[in-house]
Amino acid sequence: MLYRENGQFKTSYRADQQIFPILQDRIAIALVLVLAFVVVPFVASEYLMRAILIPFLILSLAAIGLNILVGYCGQISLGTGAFMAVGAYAAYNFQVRIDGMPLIASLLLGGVCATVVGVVFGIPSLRIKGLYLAVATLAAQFFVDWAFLRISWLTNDSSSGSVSAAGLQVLGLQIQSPASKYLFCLVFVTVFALLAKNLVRGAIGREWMAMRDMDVAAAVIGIRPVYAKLTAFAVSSFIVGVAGALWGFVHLSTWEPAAFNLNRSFDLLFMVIIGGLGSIMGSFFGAAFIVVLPIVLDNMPYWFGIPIDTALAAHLTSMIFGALIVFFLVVEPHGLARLWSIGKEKLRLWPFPH
Amino acid sequence: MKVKSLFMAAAVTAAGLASLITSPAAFAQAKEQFYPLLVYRTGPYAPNGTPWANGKQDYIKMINARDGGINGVKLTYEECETGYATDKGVECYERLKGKNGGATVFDPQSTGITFALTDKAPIDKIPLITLGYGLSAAQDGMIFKWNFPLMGSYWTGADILVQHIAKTAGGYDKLKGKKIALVYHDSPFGKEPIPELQERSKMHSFDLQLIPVAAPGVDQKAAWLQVRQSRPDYVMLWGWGVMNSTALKEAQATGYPREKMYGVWWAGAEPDVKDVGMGAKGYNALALNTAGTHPKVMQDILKYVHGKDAGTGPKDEVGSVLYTRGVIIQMLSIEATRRAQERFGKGKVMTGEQVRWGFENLALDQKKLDSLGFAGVMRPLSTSCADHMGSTWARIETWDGAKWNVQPTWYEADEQIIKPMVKAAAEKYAAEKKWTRRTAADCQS
Amino acid sequence: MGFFLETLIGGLMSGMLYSLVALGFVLIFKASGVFNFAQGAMVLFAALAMARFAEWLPALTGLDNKVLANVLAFAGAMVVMVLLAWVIERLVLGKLVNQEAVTLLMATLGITYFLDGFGQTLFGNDIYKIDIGMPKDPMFLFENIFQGGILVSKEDLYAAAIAAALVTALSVFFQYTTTGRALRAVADDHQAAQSIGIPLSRVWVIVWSVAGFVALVAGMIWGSKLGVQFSLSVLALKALPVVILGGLTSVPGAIIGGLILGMGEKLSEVFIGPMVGGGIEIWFGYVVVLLVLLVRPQGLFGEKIIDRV
Amino acid sequence: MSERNIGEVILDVRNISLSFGGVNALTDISFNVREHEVRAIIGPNGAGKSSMLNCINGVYTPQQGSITFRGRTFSHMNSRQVAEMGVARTFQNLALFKGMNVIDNIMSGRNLKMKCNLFQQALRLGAAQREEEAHRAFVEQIIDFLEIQAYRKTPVGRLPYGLQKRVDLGRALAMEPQVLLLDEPMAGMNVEEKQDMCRFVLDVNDEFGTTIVLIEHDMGVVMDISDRVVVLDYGKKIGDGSPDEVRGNPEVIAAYLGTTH
Repeated sequence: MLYRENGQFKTSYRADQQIFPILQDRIAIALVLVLAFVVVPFVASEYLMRAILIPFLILSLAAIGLNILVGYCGQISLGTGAFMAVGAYAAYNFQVRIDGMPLIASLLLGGVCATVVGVVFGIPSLRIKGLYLAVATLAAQFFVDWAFLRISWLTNDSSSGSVSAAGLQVLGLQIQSPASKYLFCLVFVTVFALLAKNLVRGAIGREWMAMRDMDVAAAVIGIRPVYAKLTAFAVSSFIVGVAGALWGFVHLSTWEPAAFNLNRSFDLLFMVIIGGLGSIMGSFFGAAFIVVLPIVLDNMPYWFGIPIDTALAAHLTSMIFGALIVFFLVVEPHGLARLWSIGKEKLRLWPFPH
Repeated sequence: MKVKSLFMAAAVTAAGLASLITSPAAFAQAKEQFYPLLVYRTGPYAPNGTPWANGKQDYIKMINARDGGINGVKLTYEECETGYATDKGVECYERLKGKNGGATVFDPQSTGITFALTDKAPIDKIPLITLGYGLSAAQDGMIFKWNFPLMGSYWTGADILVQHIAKTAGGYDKLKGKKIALVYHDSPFGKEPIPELQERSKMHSFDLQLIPVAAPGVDQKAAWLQVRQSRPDYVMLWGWGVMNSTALKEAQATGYPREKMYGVWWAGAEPDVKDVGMGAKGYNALALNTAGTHPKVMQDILKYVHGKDAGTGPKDEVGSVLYTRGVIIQMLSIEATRRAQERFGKGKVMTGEQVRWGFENLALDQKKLDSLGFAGVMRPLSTSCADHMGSTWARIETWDGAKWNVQPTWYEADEQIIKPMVKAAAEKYAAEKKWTRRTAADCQS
Repeated sequence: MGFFLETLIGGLMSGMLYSLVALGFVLIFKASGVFNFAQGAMVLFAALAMARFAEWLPALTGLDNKVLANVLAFAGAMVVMVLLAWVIERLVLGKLVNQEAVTLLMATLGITYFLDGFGQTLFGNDIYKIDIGMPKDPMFLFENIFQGGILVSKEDLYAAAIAAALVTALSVFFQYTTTGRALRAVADDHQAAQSIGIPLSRVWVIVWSVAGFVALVAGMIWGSKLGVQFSLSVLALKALPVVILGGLTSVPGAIIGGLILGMGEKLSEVFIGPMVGGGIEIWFGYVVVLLVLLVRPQGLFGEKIIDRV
Repeated sequence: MSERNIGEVILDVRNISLSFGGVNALTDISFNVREHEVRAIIGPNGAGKSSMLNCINGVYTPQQGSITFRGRTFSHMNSRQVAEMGVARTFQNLALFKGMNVIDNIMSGRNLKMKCNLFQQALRLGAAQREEEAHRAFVEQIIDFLEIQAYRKTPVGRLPYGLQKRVDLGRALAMEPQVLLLDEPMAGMNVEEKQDMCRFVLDVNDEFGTTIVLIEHDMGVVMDISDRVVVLDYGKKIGDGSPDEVRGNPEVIAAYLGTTH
C-alpha cells in the first residue's frame, strides 16, 4: 500500500517531465543522497570506502558513459578501457606539465582529450555496424595500450612507463583521507549522472535512441546519423575519460597502462548489460554487481570460517561470476534495471494482484 | 521468478556489504604478529607465483612449529589472490592491512601492484618489501622511507649481467661494437632495466637492441625473427611467467644459441625451463639465491611442516628457486620483526612502523645467516637509512638440461653507475609526489 | 630477400593457426548467430583436458605406449568438449534464442569466465606438457640460393599442415555431408530450417561440438608448442580480427583472413616495428581490419547488408 | 468530400530509374503531385512503390532521373534536406522506435524544430526546459487528434498494430509537413481501423491542407479518398489519372487480375 501514485495528478507538463514523476521515488532518491553524502562518510569503514565504494562510484560513472554509447545509441564498444586510459594519462600530463593546474580542471581536460580520441575512433561507426564495429573498437583498445607503453613523452619519460599523481587537493582541501576521496568521487558521479540523465531524456537522447532502434526511419525524420553517432561517442568518451582520470588519480594514484586493459573494457560492458542497456540507474546496479560480487564471493570462505585454498577460491569466484552473468542474461536480458521496474510495478499493485 | 531473482541479488549484495563493513574491524589479538600474503595462484603467472607464495607460507608455519614464533609472539597470516592485477592487488591490500591487529609488511609479488601501493604505504605506515623487483629508485631510503627493494633491483641486475658478459667476452673493451638484444616483457617490469643498459652501452659502446614482447608473451615469433635477422652477440631475457619458456622455445626454433642468452632472476626458475628441458641447455640467468633442499632451513621446513603434512604445496617443490626466494622474503620480514623487537620490546607485537625500522636496520652477516639455516643460499646483507637494498650482489646460474647450476663468482653492481641514477630517479619521483627528503633525525625514529 | 621470405613463411604458418581458431568462430556464428567469445577459453579447456588425460591414463592404467596414450587422451578430451557443447546448448543458448547479438556475446563472455575457473579447478593451474612428438629444431631451405638459407620451424610447418588438413576437412564436411547441409540451412534461416524439420537444438550441439573439436586441435598444437597454461586463452584474441576481416559468415574468409593477417602481423612487426619501438603486432591486425571495414563494412567475404523500409 | 483548392505542382518526379545490382526496381518513372491533393500510388507487391518513396526520402539514390520539390531540382535527395523542406513519411512495416514510449516517438518528430544545443540540454535550465515543454504541448495536440491519450507512456512495442500505425502517423505529423508520404497506412487493419485511419488522413488533408502521397492496396479506399492515382507494375508506370480513368485502364486491370505480360 505504500507505493501508490493515486491522487498524484500532474497539472503541468513540467511536472510530468521530471526525472522522478512519482512522489515516493523522489523521497527515496532524496534519502539515498542523504545517506550517501552525510551518513556513509561517517559510518563506513576505511576498507569499505577505499576498496568498494570508491571503485564502485568511479566505475558507475564509466558505466554511465558507456551506457550512453551502447545502451542509448546502440553502438557496441569493446574499447572503453582505452578511453579511460586516455583520460587518465591526459589528466596526468596536464597536472605535471602545467604548474598550479587545478585538479578538477585537469580531470575535465582529461575527459576532453578522451572525447577527441573517442570521436576519432567513432568515425568508423558511420559505416560499420554491430559486431563488426565491436571488434573494430578493439583497435582503439590495443593501440592506446601500446601508445602509452611506447611513447615516453606521454608518461613524462618515466623509465618504467608507469605514472603517479601528486598529492591531490581542491581549493586547498587535501583529498587524502578515504572519506574525502569518496566524497570527491561522489560529487562527480552525482553531477554527471544528472547531466547524463538530462541528455538522454532530451532531444539528443531521442536522436540517439532513434538511431539505435531504426536508423533509416531516424534519417527520414531528419536526424543526421553523423551528428547523432558522433555526439554519442563524444559524450560517452568524455564521461568515460573523466572516470578514467578519477580511477588513476583517486583510486590507484599510481598506474600503468595495464590498469586500463581489455578486462576493464569487458567489465564495463558487463556492467551496462547486467545493469540494463539504456538506463542510467541500471549503470549503478551493474557497477555494484560487478564490483561487489567477486569481493563478496572470495570473502565468503572467511565469513563462514572455512579457509579454502586461495587458488580454488579464485577459480570458484570466476566460475560463479560467469555462471551468474549467464543466469541474469537468461532470467532478464534487459538487466537489473528492468527487474527493478518490474519489482516496482508489482509493488504498485500490491497487495492486490492484477 | 524475475522479481525473486532480483531480491536474491539484492540479498547477496546486501549481505556482502554488511559483512564487509564489519569484517576489517581491527581488534588486536593477543600476541599475534600478522603477515598478510598477497599472492597469485591463478592467471597467466600462476606457475611462477605459486611456489613463491608457498615458500612464504611454509616458512611462517615452520617458525611457528619450530620456535613458537618470534620470542613467543605467534605468527599469523592470511592470503589474498591478486591474479597479478593492480586493482585487485589494491583491494587485497585494503582488505588485509587492518586485519588481525594490523599488517606487518606487504610483499606485492608484482611490480604493477608495488607502484600502486607505494603511495598508500606511507599513509598506512606499513613497509613494502620488493625483493629483486619493484622501483629501482626505491633503493634511496632517504626518499622512499617505506619501500625495501632488498638484495637488488632491475638496475643492479642489468648491471651485473653486463659485467658477466664483459667477463666472458674477455674485458669491457671487447664489448665495443658488440650487439646485445634485450627481449623484454612489455610492461613497467620489463622496461625498468632499459635506462641502466643504455648507460652501459654508452660506456662500452656496444649497441643495444630493444625487442618488446606483448604481455603475457605467448606470441614471440616476430621478436625472434628480429633476433635472427640482427644476429645479436648476446640476448638478455627480461621475462616473467610463460614468456620465459616461450622465449626459450622460440630461440630453439630459430636456432639462436642458448649459451648466449642471459635471463633476469625472474627468468631463472624451474617453471621457465622445465618443459623445454634439453632445449634450454646452456641458458644462463641471474641467481639471487641457490636452489635445493640441502640447506638447513629447507630441512627444517620438510621436518616441521611437510613432516606434519601441513605443507602448502607439493613436497617436491620445496627448495626450488622461487620457493626458496619466497622463504628468503619471509625470513627477512621475520628477521626485521625480530630486529624491531630488540629495540621496541622483546615478545611484543610490532606495528608496521616499528617493523619498518627493523627493515632499515637489518644486519645479516654470514654467521647470522648460517644460524638461520641459510648457509650458502644467499649473500649477507645489511640495510641502512640511506640504503634500503642491503646487498647488490648476485651470481649467474646455468641450466644443464635437468637442473640449475650456480656459478661460483659473485658480482656486485657498480655503484658508480647505479648511485647517480637512483638519486636522480628518486629526486624526480619525490618532485612529482611533492615528497621531501628525510632528515638524519628521521633516521633515528 | 631471404629474410623477407623467411618472415613471410613464418607469418603464413602462424596465420594458418589463426584461421583454425577463426573457423571455430565462424561455424558457431553461422549456425547460431552467436559471436562466441568463449572460443579462447575452449582452446585452453580442451588443451588442459588432453594434457592431463595424457598424464593420468598411463598413471592409472599403466599403459606405456605414448602414441596410444595421446590418442586416448585426445578422444577423452573430445568427449569432454561434446559434453560441454551439449551443456552450453541446454543451459545457455537454448534459453537465449532470438536475443540481440550483444546479449549472446555477453553470455559467451560469461561462459569464458566459467570455463577459465572450471578448467583450472578440474585440471590444475600449472604448466602442463602435451608431447605429440613435434620436432623442435629448425630446418634450412635454399641454403645455396640465400646466404644462411631460409629458416623454417619444423614444428610450425607440421602445425600448419595439420591446421590446413583440418580446415579442408571441415569445408568438405560443410559442403557435402547431409549434416553439413543441415547446418548451412540453419545458418541461412532458422525458422525455415525448423519448418523443414531440422531440429535446431541438435544442430547447435553439433556445431558447438565441431567448434570444440577445432578448439581441441588448436589447443593441442599450441599446447605442444608453448606448454598448456592459462595464457593459451589469450591467443584466441588473435583470431578476432581474422574473423571480422574475412567476414563473420564466410568460411573461406576465415582462412584467407588468417593467412593475410598472420603474414601482415609478422612483416609489420619485423620491418615497421623497429622504427616505432616495436610491439605493434598486437594492434596491427586490428587497425588493418578497421581500415578494410571502412571500405567493406561486411568484411572481405561477408554478405552485404541492405537496409529495407 | 469537401471541395478543396488543388494548387500548383509541388513535387515533380522525372524519369526515375533505380536498380539493385542489376535488378531494376524502378524504370523511368515520372509523375507529379499538386499542392493539397491526395495522390495515390498503387500496384501489386514488388511494383516498386516503397522504393519510389525511398527515392523521394533519399533513403535510396536513383541511378537516373530527377526530383523537383517546390521548384528546386535534385538528382538525388538528402534525407535531412527532404525533412527540412517539409516532407514527412510513415512506413509500410512499422519503423517506430521500439525502445521508446509513445510520447518520445512523436516528440522525435519535433527534433528538427528543437534548437537548444548539447550543453543547454545537459543543464536543462531555462531555454531547454521551456523548449521541451512547448513541443510537448504540441505533441499532446497530436495525441488528442489521434485519440491515443491513454497510451502516452506505453512503450510502442506493446501497442496493438493499429495503434502503432497511428503513432507512426503521429510522428510524421509532428514534423508539421507540407507533404506527407503514407506507405500502406491501412495494411493489415480491420474495417473499423481502416475507417479511423481514412478519417485521420482526410482530416489532416482538410485541416492542415497537407499534401498527401499514399501507397495503398485497398482499391476501395484508394478510389474513395484520392484525387489522382499512379499505377506501378514491375517498376514501370502503367497508368496515371483520376480514379475513374485508372479504373478503366485495361493495363491496370490486367496487372491486378495478374494476366501475364
